[in-house]
Amino acid sequence: MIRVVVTSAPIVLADELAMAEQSGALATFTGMVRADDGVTELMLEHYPGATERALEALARVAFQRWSLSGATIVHRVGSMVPGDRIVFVATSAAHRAAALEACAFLIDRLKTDAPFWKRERLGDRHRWVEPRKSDDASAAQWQL
Amino acid sequence: MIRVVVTSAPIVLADELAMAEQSGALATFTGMVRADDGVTELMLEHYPGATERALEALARVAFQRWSLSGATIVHRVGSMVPGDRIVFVATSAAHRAAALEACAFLIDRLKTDAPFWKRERLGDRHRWVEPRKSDDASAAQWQL
Amino acid sequence: MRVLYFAWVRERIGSAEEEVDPPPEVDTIAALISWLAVRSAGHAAALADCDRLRAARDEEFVPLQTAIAGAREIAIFPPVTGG
Amino acid sequence: MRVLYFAWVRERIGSAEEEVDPPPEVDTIAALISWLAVRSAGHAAALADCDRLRAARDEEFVPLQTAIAGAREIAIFPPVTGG
Repeated sequence: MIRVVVTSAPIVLADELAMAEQSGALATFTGMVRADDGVTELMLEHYPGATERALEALARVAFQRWSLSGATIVHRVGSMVPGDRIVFVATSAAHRAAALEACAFLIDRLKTDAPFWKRERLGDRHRWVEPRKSDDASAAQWQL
Repeated sequence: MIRVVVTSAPIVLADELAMAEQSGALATFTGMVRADDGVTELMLEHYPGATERALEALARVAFQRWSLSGATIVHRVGSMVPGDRIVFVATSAAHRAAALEACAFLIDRLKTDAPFWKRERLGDRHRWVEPRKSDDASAAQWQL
Repeated sequence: MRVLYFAWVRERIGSAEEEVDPPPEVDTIAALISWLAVRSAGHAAALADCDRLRAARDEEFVPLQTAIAGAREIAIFPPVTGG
Repeated sequence: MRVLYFAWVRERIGSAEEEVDPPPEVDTIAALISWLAVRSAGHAAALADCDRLRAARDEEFVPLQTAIAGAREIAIFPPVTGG
């Protein structure tokens, strides 16, 4: 089962886990807003329609490549504060290596393949987050 | 924070997640009993005292090596049925690579470094699970 | 043809989308970007540096060299930073 | 000295632990295993093949060549299969 959600509502881990397929091995990743450099707010902008499409394509690739029984991607958009969950990924498979690898693949690739943009607020000024070279490198290691 | 639990009680994911340190990036792994080959029951035997010691040593290694903010290992023992959760691992760090790698390290290494033994029941007979060569290989890739 | 802008491209242009009707010689997304850049000071600031821009054609990520003929919607934006 | 058995080693021996007092020439865990193996048919069945056995000395995994002098507790068991 593939589940992709882009939402402005908070991500509740207990609810997401209850919905995630669980068969043999379940790997999850949760990304949270950090208060680095005095960040007080994170605004996530996205490209409605294209975002869901990109995430679903990514989930389908992982599903086939690792013979998953379940793949979940929940990405929050809009305004968040430090500690809020930005993204949740869950992958389920018969064996642990498949679940762990597919989970790492999804989080690495959604950072480069899905149309999201982060804007940080620091007190009364804001700045757009620059992409990190290390993100490109992490995404590139997963040959398709 | 390091949390190691060996218990005969069911593992409740929502409770474990609520207790897990969450800072920036949180990776989790959950292993469940599979009904392969008609397995109807899994009995987990362990070496009380030595088990906790081995798991805590492993958690401490991961904690330092990946500068984690949190490491949780919960391992169930006793009688379980297909679908029951055997093991839960959670690792938390500022960045995703550290959390994901430490989580994979812990699940790979606890399969070879902690004194647990699995006995499967299939109808009216039982058999001790043989260690898998692939588990040794997975554990060996994490040079210490 | 609808053109969408996101993130600081949108901010500098001061608009999230516009309807445009480029002449036939504007045949790729890169050419469209050059053609749009002269519309205003905001457009110029947003679209000056193609190296910092990415694009989608009808909701699909594509290179800037991609043709625009037949497209309903072109999106122009900075490199993505989700996850 | 206390000796603990786990999994099929325990099952074959029919006991989870025993107190033993090996002679001085029984100086390593491997020697202890050979010395214990003649105690009963169950011991023989459990302890015949050292390649399939692992051990801990005072709750710490150690090679079978490890000395037993001063140990409080030696555990003998098959390769572990947790996780």
